[in-house]
Amino acid sequence: MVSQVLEKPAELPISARLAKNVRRHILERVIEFILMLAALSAVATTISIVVILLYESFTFFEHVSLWDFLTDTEWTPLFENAHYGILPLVSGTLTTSAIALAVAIPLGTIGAIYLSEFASHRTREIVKPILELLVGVPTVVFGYFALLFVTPLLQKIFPELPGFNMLGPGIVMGIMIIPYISSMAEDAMRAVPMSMREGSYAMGATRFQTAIRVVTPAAISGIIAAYILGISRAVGETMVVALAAGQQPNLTFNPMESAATITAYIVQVAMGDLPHGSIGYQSIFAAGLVLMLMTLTFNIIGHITRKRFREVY
Amino acid sequence: MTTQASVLENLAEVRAMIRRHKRNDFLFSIVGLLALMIGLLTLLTLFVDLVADGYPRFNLDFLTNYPSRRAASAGLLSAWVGSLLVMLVTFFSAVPMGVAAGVYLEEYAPKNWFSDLIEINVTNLAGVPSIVYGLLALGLFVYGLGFGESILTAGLTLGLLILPIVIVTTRESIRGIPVSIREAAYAVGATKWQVVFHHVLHYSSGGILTGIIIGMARALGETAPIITIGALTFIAFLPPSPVTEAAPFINFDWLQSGFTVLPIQMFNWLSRPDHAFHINAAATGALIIVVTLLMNGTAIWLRYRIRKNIKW
Amino acid sequence: APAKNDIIRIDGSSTVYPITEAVAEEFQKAKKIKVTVGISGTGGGFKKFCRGETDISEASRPILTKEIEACKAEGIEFIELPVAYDALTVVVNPKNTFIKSFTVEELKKLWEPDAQGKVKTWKQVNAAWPDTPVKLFGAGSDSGTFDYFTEAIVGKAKSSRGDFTASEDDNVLVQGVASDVAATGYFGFAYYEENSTRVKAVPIVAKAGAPAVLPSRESVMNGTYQPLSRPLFIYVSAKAAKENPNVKAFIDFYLANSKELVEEVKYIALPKHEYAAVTEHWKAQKAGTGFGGEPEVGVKITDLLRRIK
Amino acid sequence: MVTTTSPIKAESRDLNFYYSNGHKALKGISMPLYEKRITALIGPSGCGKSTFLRCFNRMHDLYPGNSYDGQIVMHPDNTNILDNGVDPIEVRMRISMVFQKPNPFPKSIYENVAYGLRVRGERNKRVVDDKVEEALKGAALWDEVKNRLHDLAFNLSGGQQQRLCIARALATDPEIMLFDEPTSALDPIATANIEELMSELRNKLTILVVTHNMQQAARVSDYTAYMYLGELIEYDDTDKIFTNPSRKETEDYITGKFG
Amino acid sequence: MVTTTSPIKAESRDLNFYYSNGHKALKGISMPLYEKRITALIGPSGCGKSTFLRCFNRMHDLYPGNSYDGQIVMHPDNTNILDNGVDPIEVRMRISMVFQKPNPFPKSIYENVAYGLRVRGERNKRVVDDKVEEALKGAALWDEVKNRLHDLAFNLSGGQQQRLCIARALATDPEIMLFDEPTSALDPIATANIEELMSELRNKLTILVVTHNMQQAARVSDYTAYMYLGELIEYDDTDKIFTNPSRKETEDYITGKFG
Ligand SMILES: Nc1ncnc2c1ncn2[C@@H]1O[C@H](COP(=O)(O)OP(=O)(O)OP(=O)(O)O)[C@@H](O)[C@H]1O
Ligand SMILES: Nc1ncnc2c1ncn2[C@@H]1O[C@H](COP(=O)(O)OP(=O)(O)OP(=O)(O)O)[C@@H](O)[C@H]1O
Ligand SMILES: [Mg+2]
Ligand SMILES: [Mg+2]
Ligand SMILES: O=P([O-])([O-])[O-]
Repeated sequence: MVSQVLEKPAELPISARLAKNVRRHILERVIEFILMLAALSAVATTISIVVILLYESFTFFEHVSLWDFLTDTEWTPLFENAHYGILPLVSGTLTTSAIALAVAIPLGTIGAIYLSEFASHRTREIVKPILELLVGVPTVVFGYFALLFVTPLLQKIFPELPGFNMLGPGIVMGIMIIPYISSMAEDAMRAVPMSMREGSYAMGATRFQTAIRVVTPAAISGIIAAYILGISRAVGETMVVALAAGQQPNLTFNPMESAATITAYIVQVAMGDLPHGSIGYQSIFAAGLVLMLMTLTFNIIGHITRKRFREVY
Repeated sequence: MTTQASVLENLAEVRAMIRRHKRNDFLFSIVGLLALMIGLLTLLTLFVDLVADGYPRFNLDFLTNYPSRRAASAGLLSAWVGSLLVMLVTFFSAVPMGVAAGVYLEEYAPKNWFSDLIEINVTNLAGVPSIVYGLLALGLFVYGLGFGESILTAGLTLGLLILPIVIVTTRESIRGIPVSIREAAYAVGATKWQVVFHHVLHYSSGGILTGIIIGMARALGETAPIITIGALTFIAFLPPSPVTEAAPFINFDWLQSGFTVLPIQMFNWLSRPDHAFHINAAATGALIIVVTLLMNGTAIWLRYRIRKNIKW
Repeated sequence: APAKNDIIRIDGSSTVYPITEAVAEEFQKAKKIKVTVGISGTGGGFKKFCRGETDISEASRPILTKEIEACKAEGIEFIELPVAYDALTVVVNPKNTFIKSFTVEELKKLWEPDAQGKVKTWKQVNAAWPDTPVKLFGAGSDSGTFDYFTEAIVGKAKSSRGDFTASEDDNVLVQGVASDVAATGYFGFAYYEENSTRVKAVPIVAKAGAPAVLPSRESVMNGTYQPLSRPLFIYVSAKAAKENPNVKAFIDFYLANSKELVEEVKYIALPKHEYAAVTEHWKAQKAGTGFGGEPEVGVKITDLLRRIK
Repeated sequence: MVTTTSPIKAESRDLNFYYSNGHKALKGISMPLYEKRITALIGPSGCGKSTFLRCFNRMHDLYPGNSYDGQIVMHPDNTNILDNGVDPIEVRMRISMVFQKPNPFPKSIYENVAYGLRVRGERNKRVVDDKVEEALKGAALWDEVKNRLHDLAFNLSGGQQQRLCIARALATDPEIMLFDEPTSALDPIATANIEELMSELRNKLTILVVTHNMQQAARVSDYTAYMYLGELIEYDDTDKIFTNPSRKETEDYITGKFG
Repeated sequence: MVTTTSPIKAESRDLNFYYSNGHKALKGISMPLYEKRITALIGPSGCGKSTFLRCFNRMHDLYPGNSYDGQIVMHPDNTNILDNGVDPIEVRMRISMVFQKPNPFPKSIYENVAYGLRVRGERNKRVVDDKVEEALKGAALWDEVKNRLHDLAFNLSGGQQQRLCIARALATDPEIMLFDEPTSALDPIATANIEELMSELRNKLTILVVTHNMQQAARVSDYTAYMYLGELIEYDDTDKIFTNPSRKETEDYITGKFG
């Protein structure tokens, strides 16, 4: 039986035992507020980074015109004949990153396909954690490895290769990045629904055909996101290039030459004691700002691509 | 209908084709395994290389001696103690903050632009190069707040550096707890905080722990931000002890102390003219690798166990 | 809290670092007084010193006017103490066959600011040399080595081209020259001695008609290795020297043991009489510099000390 | 028309409910729960049974954006428990709930049952021990677990787990208990146990149970409500509903013509 | 007893199947598929219909640990396609499959249909073009898509996607086609389209179809098999099964008394 209540029922008084417990309520709010402050610490960190980079760069750009900064082909801010062109540092950064990616993208992708489509459950369980260990090795160790092991090895192949060059550290950085790319790309591939694979196998396709023609295209945006985040890592990597690529700003894209990256410049300068407020001190913040902008761009593109991919499945 | 026999008609041809295609499968399995092996072989080579160079220093003296001008008697005492103290600060700055932030984002944050903002922030922070944290430390802690080149500065810097790692793993492990458990707790009258504290944090503690260990391992190996802060190179004594014999038993002077850490000591030894120091550097490198691999290995093992034991 | 005095704080030159480190190590063993030593380069060290952050600053060149003023502004007086000699060594890759010696003139052509972006081959330096590229490795701009080298070669401190690999880390320079046929660079003698198989020292012709001289203990001591012989210093805060017995004890220890320790770390010790003069100078606690803020090349230490009033 | 001698324990009055996406899942539902009686809610999937049940302990408050409109009045307080001034936590302490899938905490059996007391700040071990025993007895689980109270709850069978959840809900002496398809994840024997248990509980408290299984509703409940598309179509004595429903829609559903 | 004039195209002989966890999902099934006839498989959820169907193209081989025991013999060549010496790829080239949920590849409509040919290494564009058109026509999709062959397949409606999957399966001239509940994810109109299509395909090839929908089985199939708990309970002319089944279990299922 449905009773027909046409009017809104009148408000009722609240009995004491069911009334809101104010003390508990306030306590809960306080806790929530404290937790929120903690979450805001992440925002505060970002803001501090941005403010400090912008602030110091701002004074830097009072001395140096933005035009010179972006177009001059020499970077010698600490010397008599000072030039403030960021291009040589950018070229070094891009070249080492490009080498790293030339190593990491093919190997990482192949590895990801292997792990996702070919490896048995057992193999995957063993190989993946070991690959993750590679991510844990301190980069300073990789730096010496590039300088004292890989470069001499490369010099056996290219005798005219100088001791500091972009090739060796680029390759080492690439190997460092393989696990990032392979594990993220593998996640993307495993997110491809099994029905897609079954559809392909049911047509008489082999594993390889299924992997290349169906799974990879289906996971492509996730794989690209993995690449982009890999680029961001390569661009921001410091110790490997600072130790092994040489520290001379050099506008070149030739991997056989030595060059300084943005990160290497910052470390190199920071090893001395720069007076707070000098142009040299500000220059590392200006360089840092460029670095931050580059990685931020890649990170954002990467996250957008990944998010888009997640939405598909 | 002729088509129906299309496979049977030229069965030999079809079989040859299948065999050809299957060869690709086989070749790719090998190529794929090799691609993965390259990473592992690198790790192995690197480690063997360091051990081969550094083995003469593998003894207890190496850990109990201070640095010295004589390579053979130089040791890591001040470096590993420095690393330990820096990590202590890192732990206490990053862990409570990161876990609390993760809990807030997962359990409390309303779904609006504000939490989106924090969310985007955290993901981006995770991708900020470590050297930029060094710049932050230089501008904020060293000069802005006047902490100088101290253990406190280094610890806080690395704390900020691993904060996103802690936040992200906290969120991931919290997300693994089913709604039904939360609802069960609410249904008997638990408050939000009780649900979080008695259940959410409790059941995700293993996962959070793996994140903390991975973060701390990362902090241990970080070099670039410490260089920008400016760690000391020769320090042949230990910072004031955090625990004292007399009341109040705790002492915070060590926070302001100068310091050196393992990667910096390695860095310093490698820049010596005398090759004997390079042996020390290799031994230090091997030590750092062993410790970080142990930490990461523990974390991976822990995560594996948690995944295996999950019942819901 | 530990009083600031408890710890003796030292920073500065990477060239002097090995000596101070050796002294500090022995001193701590003998006296149980804490010492920290950093490496920021001579210039970086003076900046900290003049901010009052350190008690002792190591230097591979004399203090400059600018730094004297910075110290004065903070009310910091210093005592200048030479502790050893060094020979700035110009090196090339061992596979380089055509370079037998460098004249100061040639080095200037190679390193002066005007050369930046222009002088790129050996032929541009000396027409007799081949038309192959030249790669330069030198000290970082915060280092005393850089200041001294530019003063001695170009004629004006800090006046250098900027397009070379500049590092505070001398090992980077050794590594760079050792692994590149086209390379040349300069750094302290001790680094050369430790790496004499990987890099080749080049004899220097001080002025036209003079003989080419290789850096060595003898050529430094007898004054023929010019203009790249240099004294190495420590600068002690006068206030700390007076008020802090630990600092005083440390310097006493330093001077008493430096001959032995300097030689142990492969640097060139001062002759006996010069040590005597330095010790004398320390006892007198005379503040000030013998250089008047101008880096000078080729001064005798005894003369130097006499100049300080 | 329901025939009863029992007082009303709670009643919904013209209750509407909107999910955060704007979906109106309940449309003007008015319905009483009689004290120490079992009321069953039946209806096809998606008709709003769970939604209605979860209004009673304000479970919907946990997800932002959901909104109630109307009243659920609890007696003898005569308070609208949907009122903003009412503490949902206090409500949940008096109206407990058992879920579709057994959801014990990954803690010991003992701690699972004791949890409601802990939340109330009860520290006295004796009191807790007693309550736990009582609740486990009430849930007919005591004999099976008394020797392993400190075992992990996950080690129990599905039916035992569900009885544990009932014990957990009982331990705090609730006045009303809500069951959302409590046996749908269980095998027939466990189901029979739970049904028997519910009949026993009937002496102590008021029960609202959602079920998919019409036989179950017929077996255990005193009154039955049939819902369809968010509306309450018919509410009556269970016997009446299953033998002689007033509405055609109810009959169609009962006889399996539809749903 | 089945009444037919058609030769046997394939038959399972005493087929047992074990999943990797040891579960025996098929128990001694012997059943023929007649050439150019439609055979329907019905039975309650979990009875092993999909498992049986997927034996025919050795789909189970994709997951390690599954094992077959018994034979599926294909005619006219009299090959046991479960034999270890027979390559599953070869089997799948002869026997194609359409899945429950449409699963087009993330490619263009054209490339979806051409996929089987590409896998076979067919490079000749003319041949591929012709085959694609023929298959799309065969799947009654040609008119709807001929002007947008290079659109992404995901942009089609569910029913169109399912017909695309049928076209994809058709393009390689299979001898047998397997359908696993091909319409359960579709609306009634799309379902009717697919059913009509199946009737047309009946002229070209042999069809085995799993369905939950008894009306569908009655409408489209020539023979029907009723399975229960991994066993084949009854196999007969569809008319016979639906009007006068020999077995009590079948009757109970058909009349909805059970399941
Ligand atoms: N969180 C939600 N947000 C929006 N709509 C919801 C939500 N939960 C349920 N609904 C919708 O509200 C309606 C009622 O759902 P409810 O879960 O109450 O049904 P039910 O009768 O319990 O069904 P079942 O027997 O399947 O459990 C359904 O149309 C459902 O889709
Ligand atoms: N991968 C698997 N591993 C183990 N057991 C399985 C697996 N897949 C299915 N089963 C079991 O095998 C039995 C038959 O499953 P199958 O999917 O063939 O049933 P079905 O008749 O197709 O049911 P439905 O109508 O629900 O699709 C079921 O008991 C099922 O639980
Ligand atoms: Mg429900
Ligand atoms: Mg099925
Ligand atoms: O480190 P320097 O000795 O060159 O200043």
